[in-house]
Amino acid sequence: MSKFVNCVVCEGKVEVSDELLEGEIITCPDCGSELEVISLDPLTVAEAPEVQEDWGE
Amino acid sequence: MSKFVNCVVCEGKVEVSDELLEGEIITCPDCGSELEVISLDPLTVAEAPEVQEDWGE
Amino acid sequence: MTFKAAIWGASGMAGGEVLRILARHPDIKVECAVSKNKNRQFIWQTHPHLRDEFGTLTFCDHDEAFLKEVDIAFLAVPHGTAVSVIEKYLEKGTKVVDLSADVRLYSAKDYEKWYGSPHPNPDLLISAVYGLPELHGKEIKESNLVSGVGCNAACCILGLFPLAREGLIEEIRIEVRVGSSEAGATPTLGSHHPYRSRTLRVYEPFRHRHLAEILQELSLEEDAVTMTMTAVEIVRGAQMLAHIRLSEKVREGEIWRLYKNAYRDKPFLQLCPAKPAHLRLPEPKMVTGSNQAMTGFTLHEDGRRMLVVTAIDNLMKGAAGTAVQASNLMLGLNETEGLTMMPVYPV
Amino acid sequence: MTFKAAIWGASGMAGGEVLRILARHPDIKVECAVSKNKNRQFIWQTHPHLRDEFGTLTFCDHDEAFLKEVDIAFLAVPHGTAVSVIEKYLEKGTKVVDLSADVRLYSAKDYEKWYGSPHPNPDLLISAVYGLPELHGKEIKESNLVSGVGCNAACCILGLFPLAREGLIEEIRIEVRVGSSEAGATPTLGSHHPYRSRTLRVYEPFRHRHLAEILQELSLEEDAVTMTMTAVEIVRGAQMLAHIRLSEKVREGEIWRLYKNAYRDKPFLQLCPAKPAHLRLPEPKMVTGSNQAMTGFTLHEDGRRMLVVTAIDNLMKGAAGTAVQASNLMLGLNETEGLTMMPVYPV
Amino acid sequence: MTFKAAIWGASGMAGGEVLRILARHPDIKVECAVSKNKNRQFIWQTHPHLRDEFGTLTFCDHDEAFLKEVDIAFLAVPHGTAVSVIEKYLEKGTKVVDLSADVRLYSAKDYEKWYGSPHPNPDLLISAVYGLPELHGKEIKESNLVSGVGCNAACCILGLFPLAREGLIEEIRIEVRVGSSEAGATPTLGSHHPYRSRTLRVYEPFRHRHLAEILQELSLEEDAVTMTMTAVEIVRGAQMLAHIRLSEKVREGEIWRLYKNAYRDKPFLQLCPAKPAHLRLPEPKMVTGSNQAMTGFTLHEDGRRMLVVTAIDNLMKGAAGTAVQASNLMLGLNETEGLTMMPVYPV
Amino acid sequence: MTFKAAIWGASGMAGGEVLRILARHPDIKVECAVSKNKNRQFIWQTHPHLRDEFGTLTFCDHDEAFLKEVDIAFLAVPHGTAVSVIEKYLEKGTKVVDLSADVRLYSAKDYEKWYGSPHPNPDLLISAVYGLPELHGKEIKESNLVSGVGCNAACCILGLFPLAREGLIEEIRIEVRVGSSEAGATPTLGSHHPYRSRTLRVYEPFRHRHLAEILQELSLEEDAVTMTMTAVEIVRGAQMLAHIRLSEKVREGEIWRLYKNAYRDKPFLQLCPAKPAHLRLPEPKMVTGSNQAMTGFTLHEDGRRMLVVTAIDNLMKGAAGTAVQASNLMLGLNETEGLTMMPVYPV
Ligand SMILES: NC(=O)c1ccc[n+]([C@@H]2O[C@H](COP(=O)([O-])OP(=O)(O)OC[C@H]3O[C@@H](n4cnc5c(N)ncnc54)[C@H](OP(=O)(O)O)[C@@H]3O)[C@@H](O)[C@H]2O)c1
Ligand SMILES: NC(=O)c1ccc[n+]([C@@H]2O[C@H](COP(=O)([O-])OP(=O)(O)OC[C@H]3O[C@@H](n4cnc5c(N)ncnc54)[C@H](OP(=O)(O)O)[C@@H]3O)[C@@H](O)[C@H]2O)c1
Ligand SMILES: NC(=O)c1ccc[n+]([C@@H]2O[C@H](COP(=O)([O-])OP(=O)(O)OC[C@H]3O[C@@H](n4cnc5c(N)ncnc54)[C@H](OP(=O)(O)O)[C@@H]3O)[C@@H](O)[C@H]2O)c1
Ligand SMILES: NC(=O)c1ccc[n+]([C@@H]2O[C@H](COP(=O)([O-])OP(=O)(O)OC[C@H]3O[C@@H](n4cnc5c(N)ncnc54)[C@H](OP(=O)(O)O)[C@@H]3O)[C@@H](O)[C@H]2O)c1
Ligand SMILES: [Zn+2]
Ligand SMILES: [Zn+2]
Repeated sequence: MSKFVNCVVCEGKVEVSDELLEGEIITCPDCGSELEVISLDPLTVAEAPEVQEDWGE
Repeated sequence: MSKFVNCVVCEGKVEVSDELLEGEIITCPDCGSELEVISLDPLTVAEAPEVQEDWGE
Repeated sequence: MTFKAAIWGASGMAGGEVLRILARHPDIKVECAVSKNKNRQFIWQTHPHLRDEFGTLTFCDHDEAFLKEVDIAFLAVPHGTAVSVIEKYLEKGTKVVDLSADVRLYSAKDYEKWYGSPHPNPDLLISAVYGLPELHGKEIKESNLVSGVGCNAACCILGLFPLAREGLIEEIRIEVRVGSSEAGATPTLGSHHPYRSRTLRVYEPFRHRHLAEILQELSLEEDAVTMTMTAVEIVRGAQMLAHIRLSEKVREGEIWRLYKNAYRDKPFLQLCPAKPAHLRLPEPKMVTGSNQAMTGFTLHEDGRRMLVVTAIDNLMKGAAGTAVQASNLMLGLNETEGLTMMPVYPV
Repeated sequence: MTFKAAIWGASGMAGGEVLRILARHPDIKVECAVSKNKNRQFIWQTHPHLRDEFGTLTFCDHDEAFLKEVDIAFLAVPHGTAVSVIEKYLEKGTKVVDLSADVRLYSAKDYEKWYGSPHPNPDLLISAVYGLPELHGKEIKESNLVSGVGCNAACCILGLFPLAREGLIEEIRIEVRVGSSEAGATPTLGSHHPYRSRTLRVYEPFRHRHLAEILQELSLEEDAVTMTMTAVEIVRGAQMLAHIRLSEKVREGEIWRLYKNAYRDKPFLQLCPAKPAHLRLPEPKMVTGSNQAMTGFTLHEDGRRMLVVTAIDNLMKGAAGTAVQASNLMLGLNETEGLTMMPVYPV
Repeated sequence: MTFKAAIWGASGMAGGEVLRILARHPDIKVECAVSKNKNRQFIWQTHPHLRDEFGTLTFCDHDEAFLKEVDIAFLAVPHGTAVSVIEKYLEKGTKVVDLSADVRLYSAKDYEKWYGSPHPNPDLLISAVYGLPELHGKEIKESNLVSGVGCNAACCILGLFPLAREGLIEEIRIEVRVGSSEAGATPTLGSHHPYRSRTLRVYEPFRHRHLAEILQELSLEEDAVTMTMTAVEIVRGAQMLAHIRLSEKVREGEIWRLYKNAYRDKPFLQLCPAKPAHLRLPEPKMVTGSNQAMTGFTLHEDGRRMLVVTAIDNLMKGAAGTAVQASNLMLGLNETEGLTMMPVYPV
Repeated sequence: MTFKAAIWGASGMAGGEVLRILARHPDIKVECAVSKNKNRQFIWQTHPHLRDEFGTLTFCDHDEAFLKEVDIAFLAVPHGTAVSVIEKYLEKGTKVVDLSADVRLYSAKDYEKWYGSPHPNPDLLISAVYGLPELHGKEIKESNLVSGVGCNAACCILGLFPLAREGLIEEIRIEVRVGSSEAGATPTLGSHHPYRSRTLRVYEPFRHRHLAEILQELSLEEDAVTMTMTAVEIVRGAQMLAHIRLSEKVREGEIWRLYKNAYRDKPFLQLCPAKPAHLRLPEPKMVTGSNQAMTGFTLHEDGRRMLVVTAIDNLMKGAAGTAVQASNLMLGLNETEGLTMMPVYPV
């Protein structure tokens, strides 16, 4: 059985594994935002600061 | 029934219609050369001078 | 079952692209390729990438074209020249997709305003459907006469309809950047390589004819919109940047929901991610050669300003791709038939 | 039946192209896409044109990759790093197509000469087949280990084998022009846009590693050949100009016959016309995005000098396309499966 | 009299351009070219176009640089690294033109806001003059420390100051298109040719650091301005499109008068004609290699909407050209000395 | 003293470049700019980069042109149309530099062979000097009629004369790559951006008219030479790759000595270094906008095969630059007057 959490950016449903840990970073497959698990019960995520590849601009 | 003539450039077989006329220009589908019918019997063709589109070089 | 197609303007840029698509279409076969100037020449003499397609098929002229029995006719001819061809085909009961601008507008008054002369057959405007399957799929299925789309118009409409139909657009400034294939296959001073190369030529400061289609399809007021065109160093591609003032403050999540809902079940519409930032806003490069329209957006922190960016390949989603998509529906085929080619990236 | 594939180097240029092809392949499915650096990231985060393909598939690392059961593994990794991966897959009984240069040469001596160090596992060289289906189709069908091709090598071999196997090449000077995608996905000074843009950088005056493959496949003597490389302003594409001194005087018609016979039943080999003159000699532009190799030639009036020009898309016929073509044969599929996409022209 | 100059960052993009200009400057001579990484290498090993200039001059490192007596130092170094160099030169009584962003803003608070950390020496901000001679010629003449300009900022300021100083700008949406040389000489993923080529990458949707300079120099409120950046397929060049809502209705003639007056006696500012239409709005192509800034405009028929377009060569007017122009004034020379080279058109 | 010049073909590509140069020439002033089609239009209406040059000067037609007293006339007109203009000017005692091909060859027989019709005034061929100052400086000084140079010819001759005059060239295969400005200012299908863009069009497999000049100036036998042309994605530039079989084995040092001696005191000829390898062989990018010709070479380890590469800007050293250089000599000025502009790199 899979759990879901709502992405805080695009409000889409993100499937998460059962073994999720606090502090883990997951990526929203819809909008690509990185979400940090800040609590497990209730399952809550917050946007993680973006670590960008160097695209040089 | 269709007739054939050999292209004088690429030596490929070119299908020609029955109503072919002397002086008619046909194009070889293999190599694109323009062939002028210089005699009908025997069916003989020669390379026609190329009239080029203006590609500007 | 295989349907037979005639392509008018087959020696041109958009007509050549219809040929390119149909060369691999499982259910539509090219029966005749029409060109007055290239009459009797092999198709590959004009289109070198079609060297091994269509065997010894040659272009035919107008009269010969009308003698061929076909199920559908694609007209990729200059605007103003399609109407008489449409009339003849409709009479014969042949379905028509007209890529020109001749039947894109519903209102004869609008046509006259934007194209500078009265429409020769306003009845056609009433019976024709605007050929954007994403908006008019149902009507297209039941129509015998479907217009193509302006490439810039298609790009803008696909990127903006989710917002427009919610009434969220208060004011909008549209930038469109276009490649050189948009102007067709005939050389001009503006397309001469030394001048066209690496250009950033701004050629319409406030409006462009395609605006007529945009206003019509998005139900916007002309005064709320400006549209600026720039010719850029690409061959294929159109990109819209729409700077929008929203009519009310919205949350980013709401916009996402709007777009996801609007694009769901639209096989050719793609939504860009919010992250990584360099992929958030699409460019034509990402869709070259495909029938996809890719849209990304970003909301200003004030919740009222918004930037929407959409990218298409003007010859595909902006012309031939959408035309074949419409023809699929008209012929009872699956919308995506023959149109699932991947973008060529990077190119 | 659907086969499962692993792609190594899936974050790279050639690996990305394998993904692009397999996204539409009817019989091969991507089971795992391997990348150490992009491990756990979605594929579209690296390849924006694959946004709606492969669902939520993420890159996996090396260890995880070996746990997946696959029918075939594509290795698009730097040369020198493939051998150990090949060994593991062969042990498991998995077929391998290795796009790197690790098993392209049959002779360990040649490998050492051209790559500067002894080959770590010369037995592989013996068992591997050079992966150009146009020359080795039969062996490829029966092999578990097939090499990819050097993109420049493939371009040259396909353009020259009809002459070479008749022993007609006495001396040959090869010019190859290449696009920037040939050097892979990692930025360098040479690929930095301000310097790479509009370049005509001649970077190998007399030879290039790919010459090893050319000599091997065409049975030519090194001394009879020079090969000069130029980086040009394209992203995709390789073009060979071969200036040949023929070993005997020939008529143009004989050359035509040679090429027609050699290319017959080779679905991806195309021969250019002799006329019109501007289409006689091909350019990469004409095959972009496709798996085609297009060849044209012209014979000097002295009957001894000849120019052969061949154009390919380096990522397709020069890398991923040929690799998938080989894999089709290895898996018992039709050679052309998944590879019939049209060129995107003009672009 | 000949003045001696030191160029820091001489191995970089902007520093290389200072070298290129000074190679022909009648009154300023390059005394030292500073680079840590290229220390002891000949200048032409980095800059191939300078092969026959500067004889056997080699790059020198930082310590050696400070030992040379020079009249003026050009700092073309990354922002954040200039301050300590400035301090040393000012101490020695050497005049400085700092092309980096370190002393462009007058307010330390603004600096912190836009650059993310407190300024290490706010006093410098007070003493420095913003180095745009068209606006601050008099102060520059009397200053020992002059900043360079942000290239996008220079483009915008020069195109807009005639309107801004009349208070005519109510709201403004700025589009800037930039070439690849703007990001300097170091390769990144974004500058990697396969990705950078033919790009239309929108990378800052609403603001860009250079906006700080624009607001400062044009006395505009941040909320009235947005600025969107797009990387385009050129190496040199920046182009501004400014979509303006004027604070009052004006006649076209008034705008012409404003611009003519403002540009009079500004040797590098050019005004485009109103006709022919395709030359009304400038593109970088028209000024490549020169120190010119070219501006065109068009007024909407409502008299309130206006489009202003300005084009510069980012390495010249946007960096090295303007820096040398400022140095001319600081050294008591004619403003145009060494800067009258013609644009290279078409290129 | 200031000399007055007439420029014929001033609306064209080469004529525009003469204007660009003379706009900054210290001693030659444009007295009249001739164009039938642009008669009475301002010069900047055709040449946007000349917006602030030449004040209100307008193009004049042929008759008006002959009424102006000038010291020198530059003819940048299509080949075949120059002779009658030359005749009139010579009659009036006006010096002429004819950029067209009308008086480049010394032999009327050669002219007929390469240009397909008898020369209308063979006496001119005898009196005219081939206008390459590096080879014929002395004769040019004393002549009233000097030809311009074929741009490809100039590129080849400058790169090869040091070898040729030593009799070292046994056989040679020349590749020339050219930009789009070479074909002039008139649009054609081949210059149409969608087709010309990113092209690698090989359009002359074995010879090109400019070969006539090369054979003449280098005293080579036609049979020992082939020349292949490729149109590439640049606007300005010509690059020669000459694959040479030397008539005897030589040491690299000897070649260096030959080139250094030959290029000494030739202000526009530059020799590339042997190292670093990526700068050894020049590209047009390195000389864009300048009057420089840059040559590099590399010798095969067999001591008999050699590659020479030369790059120029076709509009400068290949046309207008060399023409002005010749005119400087004809007028008793310093050869480099008005021609010392730096290349614009990178661009
Ligand atoms: N290019 C695009 O991106 C694009 C996008 C969307 C829509 N469109 C629309 O598609 C149409 C064609 O555009 P294009 O860019 O392909 O132009 P194009 O390359 O100039 O081609 C026009 C074609 O029409 C034919 N033609 C010209 N006059 C004709 C006439 N009186 N009757 C019948 N055929 C005639 C020409 O061939 P012959 O002279 O040999 O007959 C030519 O093949 C236009 O209406 C355009 O608005 C183009
Ligand atoms: N580009 C072409 O036109 C072309 C044509 C023919 C053949 N090829 C061959 O294809 C191969 C890949 O070329 P490319 O151009 O795609 O290069 P690329 O873009 O640099 O990609 C190389 C890939 O290999 C992975 N990789 C690096 N080191 C590795 C290692 N030790 N073990 C496993 N994977 C490793 C990299 O990803 P991670 O670091 O994330 O794992 C990356 O995805 C080369 O052997 C090349 O010769 C390329
Ligand atoms: N490119 C433009 O269009 C442009 C326009 C306007 C202003 N600018 C400004 O000009 C400056 C240089 O830009 P660019 O584009 O030329 O960048 P660049 O090509 O990266 O060059 C930077 C130069 O700075 C040197 N450098 C790096 N770190 C240094 C340090 N800590 N101390 C001293 N020197 C250091 C580097 O050489 P070594 O590492 O060998 O010393 C290199 O030569 C930047 O501040 C930029 O904002 C650039
Ligand atoms: N482009 C190059 O790289 C290059 C290099 C070396 C030499 N050249 C030579 O320079 C000459 C001009 O070449 P281009 O590339 O500048 O060509 P272009 O751009 O086509 O210009 C030709 C000019 O000649 C004028 N013209 C045409 N017919 C004429 C006639 N019968 N009498 C007088 N003027 C006439 C035209 O203007 P109007 O019709 O308005 O009078 C036009 O200004 C050619 O002979 C060419 O071989 C060119
Ligand atoms: Zn999300
Ligand atoms: Zn034939």
